[in-house]
Amino acid sequence: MDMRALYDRLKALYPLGELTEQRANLAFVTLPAEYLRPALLHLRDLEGYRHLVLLTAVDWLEDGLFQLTYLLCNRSRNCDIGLRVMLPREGATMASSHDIWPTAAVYQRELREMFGIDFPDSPGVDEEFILEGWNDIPPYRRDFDTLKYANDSFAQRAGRETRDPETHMKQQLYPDRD
Amino acid sequence: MIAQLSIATGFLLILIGLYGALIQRNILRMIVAFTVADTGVNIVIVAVGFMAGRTAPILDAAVPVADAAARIIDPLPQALVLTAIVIGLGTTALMLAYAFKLYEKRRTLDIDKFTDLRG
Amino acid sequence: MKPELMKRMVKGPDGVEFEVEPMRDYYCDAPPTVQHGAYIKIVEDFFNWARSQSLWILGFGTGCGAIEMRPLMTPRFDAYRYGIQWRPTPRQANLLVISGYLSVKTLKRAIRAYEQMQNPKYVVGLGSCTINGGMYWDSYNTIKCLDQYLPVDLYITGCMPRPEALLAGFEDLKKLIRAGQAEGANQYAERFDWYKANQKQVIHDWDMPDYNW
Amino acid sequence: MQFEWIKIPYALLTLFIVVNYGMLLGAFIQKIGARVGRRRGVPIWQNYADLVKNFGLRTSITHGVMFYLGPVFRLTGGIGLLLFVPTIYGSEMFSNLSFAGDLILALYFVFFGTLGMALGAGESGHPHAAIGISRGLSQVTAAELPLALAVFSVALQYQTLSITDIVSAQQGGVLHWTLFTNPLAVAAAMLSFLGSMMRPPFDVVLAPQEIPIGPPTEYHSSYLALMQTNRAIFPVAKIVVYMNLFFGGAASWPVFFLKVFLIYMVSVFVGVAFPRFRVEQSIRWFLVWAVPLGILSILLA
Amino acid sequence: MTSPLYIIAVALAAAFLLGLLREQWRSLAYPVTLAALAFMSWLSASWLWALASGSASPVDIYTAGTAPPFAINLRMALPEAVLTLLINLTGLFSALYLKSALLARGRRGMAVLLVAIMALSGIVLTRDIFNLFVFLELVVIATGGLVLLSDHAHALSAGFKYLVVSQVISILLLIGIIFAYHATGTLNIDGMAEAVPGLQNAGASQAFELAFFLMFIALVAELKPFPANGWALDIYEAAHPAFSAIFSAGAGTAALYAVDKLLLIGGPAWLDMATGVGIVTFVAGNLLALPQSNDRRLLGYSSVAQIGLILAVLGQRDILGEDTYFIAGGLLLSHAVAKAGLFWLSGLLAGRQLVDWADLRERPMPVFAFVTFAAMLSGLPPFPGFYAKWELVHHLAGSGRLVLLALVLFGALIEAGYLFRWFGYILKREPPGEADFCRVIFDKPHRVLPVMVAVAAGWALAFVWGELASSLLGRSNLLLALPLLFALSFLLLDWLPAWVKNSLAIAGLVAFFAATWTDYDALRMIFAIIFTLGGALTLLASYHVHGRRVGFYPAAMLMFAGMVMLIRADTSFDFFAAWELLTVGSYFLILRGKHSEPHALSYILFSLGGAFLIMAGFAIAAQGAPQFALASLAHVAAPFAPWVFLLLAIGFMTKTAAIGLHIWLPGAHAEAETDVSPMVSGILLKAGLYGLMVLLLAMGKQQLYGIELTHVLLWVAALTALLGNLMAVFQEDAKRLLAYSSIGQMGYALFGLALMNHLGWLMALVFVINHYIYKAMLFLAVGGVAKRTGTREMYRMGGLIRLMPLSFIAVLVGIIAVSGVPPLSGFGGRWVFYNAILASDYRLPMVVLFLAGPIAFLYLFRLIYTIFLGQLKDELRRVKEAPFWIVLPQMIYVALLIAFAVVPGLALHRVDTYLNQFFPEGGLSWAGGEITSNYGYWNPVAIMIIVGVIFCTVFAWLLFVNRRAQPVKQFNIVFSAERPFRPETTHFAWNFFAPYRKALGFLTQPLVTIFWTTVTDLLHTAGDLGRRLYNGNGQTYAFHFLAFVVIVFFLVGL
Repeated sequence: MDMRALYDRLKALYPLGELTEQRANLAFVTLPAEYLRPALLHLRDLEGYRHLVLLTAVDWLEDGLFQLTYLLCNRSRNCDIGLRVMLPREGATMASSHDIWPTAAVYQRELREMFGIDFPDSPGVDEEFILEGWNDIPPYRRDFDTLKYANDSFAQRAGRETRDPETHMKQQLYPDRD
Repeated sequence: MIAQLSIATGFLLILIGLYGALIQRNILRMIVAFTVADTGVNIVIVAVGFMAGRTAPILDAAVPVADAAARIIDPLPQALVLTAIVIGLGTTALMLAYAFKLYEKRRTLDIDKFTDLRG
Repeated sequence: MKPELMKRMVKGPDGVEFEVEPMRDYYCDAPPTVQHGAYIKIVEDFFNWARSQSLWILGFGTGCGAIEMRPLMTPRFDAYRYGIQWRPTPRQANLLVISGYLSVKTLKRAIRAYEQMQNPKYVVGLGSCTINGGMYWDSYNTIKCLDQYLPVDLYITGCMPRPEALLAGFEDLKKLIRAGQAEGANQYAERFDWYKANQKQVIHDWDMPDYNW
Repeated sequence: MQFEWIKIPYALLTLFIVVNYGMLLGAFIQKIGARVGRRRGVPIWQNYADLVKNFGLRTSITHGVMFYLGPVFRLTGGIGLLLFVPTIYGSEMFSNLSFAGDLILALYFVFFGTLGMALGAGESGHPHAAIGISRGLSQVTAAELPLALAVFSVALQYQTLSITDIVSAQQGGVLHWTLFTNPLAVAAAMLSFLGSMMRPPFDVVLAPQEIPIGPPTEYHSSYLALMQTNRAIFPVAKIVVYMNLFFGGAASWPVFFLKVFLIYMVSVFVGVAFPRFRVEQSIRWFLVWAVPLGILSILLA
Repeated sequence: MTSPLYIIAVALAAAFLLGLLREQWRSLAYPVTLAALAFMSWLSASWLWALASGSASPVDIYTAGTAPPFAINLRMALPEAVLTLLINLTGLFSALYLKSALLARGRRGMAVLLVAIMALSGIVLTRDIFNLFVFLELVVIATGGLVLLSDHAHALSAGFKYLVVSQVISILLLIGIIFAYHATGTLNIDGMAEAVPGLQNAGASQAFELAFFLMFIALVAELKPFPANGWALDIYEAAHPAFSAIFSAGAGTAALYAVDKLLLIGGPAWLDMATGVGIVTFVAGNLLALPQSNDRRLLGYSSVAQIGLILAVLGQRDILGEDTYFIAGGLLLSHAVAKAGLFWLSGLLAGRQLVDWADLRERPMPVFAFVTFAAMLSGLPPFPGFYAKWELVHHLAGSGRLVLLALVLFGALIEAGYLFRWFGYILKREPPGEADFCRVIFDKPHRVLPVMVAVAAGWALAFVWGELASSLLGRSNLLLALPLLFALSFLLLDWLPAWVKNSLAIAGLVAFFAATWTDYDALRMIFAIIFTLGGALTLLASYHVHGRRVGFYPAAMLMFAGMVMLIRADTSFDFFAAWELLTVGSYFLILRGKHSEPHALSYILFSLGGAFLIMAGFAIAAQGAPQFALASLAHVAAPFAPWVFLLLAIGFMTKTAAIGLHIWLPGAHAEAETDVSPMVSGILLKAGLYGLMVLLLAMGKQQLYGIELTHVLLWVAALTALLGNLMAVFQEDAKRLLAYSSIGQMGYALFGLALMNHLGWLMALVFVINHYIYKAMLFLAVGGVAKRTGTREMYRMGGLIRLMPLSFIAVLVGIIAVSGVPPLSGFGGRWVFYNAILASDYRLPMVVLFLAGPIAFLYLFRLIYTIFLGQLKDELRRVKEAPFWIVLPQMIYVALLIAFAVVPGLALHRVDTYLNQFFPEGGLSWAGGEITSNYGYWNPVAIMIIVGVIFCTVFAWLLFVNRRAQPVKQFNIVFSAERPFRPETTHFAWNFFAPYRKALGFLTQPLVTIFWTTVTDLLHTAGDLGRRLYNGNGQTYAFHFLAFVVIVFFLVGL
């Protein structure tokens, strides 16, 4: 209903992809990277989507793409819309949107540290976010093998083996019963 | 009667002189006013020394030394007025010189233009 | 290297230029030394009894187990009965409780706090995360085996151990102390280089002196 | 009063009694606090254990000479205050070294410990220590005023400054106590007593929740042990002064223990009931409530 | 003896001779002029010598050979001799000064100059009215001519305005003369004086009154009275400085003496008019001089004011009697020499603003010259003005003319104000002009010589007036006082290196004490020890300065001389002279500080204001008695006693900086040099206390309108203690903190005195001794630290205990002593205080003092924590210990403090017994080591031993238990497991007592500062309003003069 109407209105202005409606008040749509900022401004100022709920990324390793999702919420009509943008994995950069929403700067800083997506003029984007003295590739990327890193860098205690909890407990509690 | 009359004219001249000096903007007119006042003062001085029925204090044939004391008027003011006149002349000459120099410097004779030192 | 730690030239009030090297000038870099107990055994036992009877825990909740330690001080569990008390500064604390997973960042602070405590000092690890990494066994930023980095005297199992378990654990710790086997501080001093190497291997931005007095 | 060598062992005996009494009293009052919260509370000998543990700690650090001397000043202040004031009235044994000075010496010697402690904590270089001291000193200036007024009015009332004379003037029945003969002064003094006992309404200096325990942040092991012994002696010594001035002094040790305990409980009761004051609030509170009482007591004396 | 007539004859002859010389012999004309002037000066000097030594008697010269009234007679008596000498000398040296101008103008200028000097001498000598008029007119014409010597742009208009007004004056004078002649029949002044009483009928005396009024007002107009002196100020500003010197010194003197002769005729009826015009001119002249920024115009106003004052003195002839000439002469000669000197000095400088005079400080001699002239003008000892003002004030008070007395003192204070402000500019301000262009002309000897001669004349006059005062009035000649001579001798030794002078000074002080200690009673002994031996000890710190240190030792020794003479003085005159000496000496000391100029000015103003109050107090107390011993303060008549007490108490309290009069102290003590602060703060404040002690000992308790004055003093002292300490708590600057603390401690000492009982006084003495020792020590310590760290801001320091241990020990012992904590001597003061207030009958002031006690803790801890403890900053890491010579006195002070703590009896025992005679009951008994009073007991030795033993045992136990403590550095602190960022961010020092400010900050609103600033602003606006009167138009000036004549006419109420 109104999501569809909104989609049509936007479709007229920007080359939008398919609209996937997840719920009555939640829909996602993908659009090319260069149209993102105008769309955001349009939605914020004209459509009443004043609240940037979150900015997150998804690592499509197989397709070699990063997917940035900007989730906006229209508080008055209580409905959310998610704008998806697909970026190439190598050297992924996106125009910073901290001037539209100041909170975006924090998200962008996190994405910079965790995924390596660069937001050129976002304030403090290169500062350490939560990792101190991190010297490997950004850990959230799917090509980062946490297990191998854990085994290499941390001292492990020998003799750890995993047991199926159900059989192990049965054996512990009722050893005589087979 | 003569004495009172002359003293009165003397004072009148003084007042006119002072009035002129204090009102006139032009320096030369001030100097003229001052000379008027000076003459007024001189008249007063002479008038003070006047005694009715006596003659000028010139000891010559007409008035021998012996009875001079009874027949001449008081000679002293006469003497004083001479010095007063000379001094009046001296100051007026000096003021004229000043007036000339002031005009030469400022090309104006208006006293109100020379109010530079104040406060 | 952080800018405030860098060597810099400073001009004194009398105009003399001299160099200030923060790591050397601000910090004492003496290594820890092994401290022997009292020479007479009876005295050492008495001291150990007193140490066991007044366990001062450092108020530094490193992981999710810290929430379990709060109730200890409430009427229900009342750790005061056992002479256990919270102390806000490591100087006056004897017991450092590593409650649960220990991220690399927190390890760096835990080491600094541990080194500022006085000998004898004890470390208690809660839950399996301190033993072998627990459920974070494959995480990139938590340490997997605490006793590589700090000399641990006692582990208390449970994810996370309830206050009763904690009290029982502390009772065991008291037995260890009374038996004189809780010499983690001396162990740390003896194998100080080994510990320090392990720590530096994990903490990449080590901008503190080796031993934080 | 003359100095004889026998006074020294007597004084040490008093000191021994008071230290132990202080330790036990501290633990006992903590136990009472616990029982009020339906807790069993610390064992009665907990203070001893803590003391021995702190003395037993093998390592310690020093920030400098003044840091090293801080606790020494503190303990000397506590012991000195105790010994300069006669504890038991009438007994030659327990008049301690009160021959050296009268009431004013006791009043001003309280500051000796505070000053030394402040300097020691200052040398530690910790900002919390400095903030704690600045708060503590600010508060003590206002807290000491009512006491000074009360002491002045008592001195006026009994026309003497020697403590033994004041106590002797209060003998002979409860109604002779200054509490009844000069109630305003006692009221002012007790309000000031609250201020100096570092109990909740006025413990913004040492409260762990504020800035971690203020001045003694950097103290540990044997320094802390000295301060703990002082924390056992100092309140008792201060209460002895109050007892001698206002509550008729103690003719024997049991009376002494009872009276000290009851006076101590005054600050405990108030401490349990009231939230913590900020420094300027406590200063205003003293100047508004306690000082008028003192002034009135002086005018009426 | 050659006849005085030659003075006039030679001048005229030389003038005509010049006329005959040919134009190109110009170089010859100048020596002729100098020779003539020299001869005239020699002549009057020889007459002066003859008359003074009595070998000749006053002589009348009958010019026409016949006696008056038929001839003009001149008289040469002592006054005439002095005045003609003054005029001729001024003329001679001005001629010397005008060498280049005269040579440029040629012989006519020299002739006019000779005529001018001759006319001035004539005015003084002649006894004939008309002759007086002729000489006056000659002066007018000569002035008209000589004004043009200067190259000032507006000299012309100034000259013209002068001539305009002179014309009006001459008109009035002529009419007055002729009608006076008409009424009395003679022109001779003495003849007229005899004739006046003889005028029987009302008509003749009425006419004579009017004539005399005209004559008198015309001559008074020559003295440039207040509303009608615009024309004179333009002359001062525009004329050549040498001529201004003649105009101010010569013309003023001559006109004054003419008015004096006229007063002989007029008789007592006209004295009030003269006084009125004089005092109005004096006060208004000084008030208008305040906002001046042009130096010569300011000197013009000042000379107008001084001449007004002398006119007022002449107007008081009826009560001054034969002292009139002593007083008027003293003031006149001081004014003439000082003004001539200052005008000559202004000739050396190119810039005309007061700040341009800062170039003078390139050489010490011009600065010394300016100081001499300023001191002469503002009547500071040992110059004649001082003796004159003392006698004037005493006569005025004696005959109850208090309003006049107040106005004279008020005018004198304003004059001192703008003179010392000007001196402050000279020493401290940067001249605005570009530095390279040499603006001071030192190389021309003929310009520098007159200034030097004026200085020499000033000091010679000081000696002469001293002799006169001792012979005529029994005052002691100040210049013969040994301590003052010792101080002045350092002026000559200033070329020596500093350490030699320092050793000399110390030796002098110690030797003086050794020579005179026998004749002090116990009370004075304490002050003597503090002033002399204490001073020597503080001077030890001055060894740390290398080089010559010009100007330090004369000022320091002047202060010490003043203090030593203060104790030894037993008459009010000696006491007051010593008081002013130490004020002036300490002012020059404080002024040496780098930024001390405004503070030194406020110090000297407060001190001089206080000194004038003291002088007024002594004057009222003396009730006209020629000699007034301090002890006789006790027998002052009832109605005056409380007022005398009030005046003296306020005067002394300006020195001890009681609240309300304290705003000068923080700046003065903080901005002074390192070794000056202890002197000024530790020793100088005690002078005020000594004064109060003398006052209270003599006058005891006084009642004023039913209020007990000592009770008021008690409240003032209590408030001073409280507010002094409270303000000290919030200071960021270490030395200001100590300065405010001094105010607090002085409040304590004052409180002790005001208690007026035995122990109160003992407490005050304990505080005097204690405060000297620990304040001098603390100031030295902080000074040493400030020298090493380059700053006085406490939050910029920190952690210096490791680098400056000795300074730390000194400050530690100091703060223990100041706070009154038992083992040290501070506790002794508190113990005596407690016993004193128990014995006193007042109750409430103690409450304020109880609050002030613990507050001392706050700022003391702040002082030691922010400087020595806490975090060490980067730039201070290589700071060395304070210089040896600053640390040595501190260690001596530490030893003194401990000694005084252990054995207080050493100093207090004798004083205690001495006080018994004033306050018999309530004394202390000193049995063995124990001191008992009526209320309590105190055993200092026992306390020290007990505390020491306990401390050592506990310390030994800690050492044993804590043997292996690991020494750590500044960042090894438990910083919530983080690494502290930088030392600056971890040192908590700025706004240290923020919560305390929130609670009690409202008490430290700068109300007093606002009050005093509004007072000074009012004076300045009054001055500016007055200045608007002079709008620069000659005609309006003439109109002002006529209006003045009319107003005075109505006021005199003929």
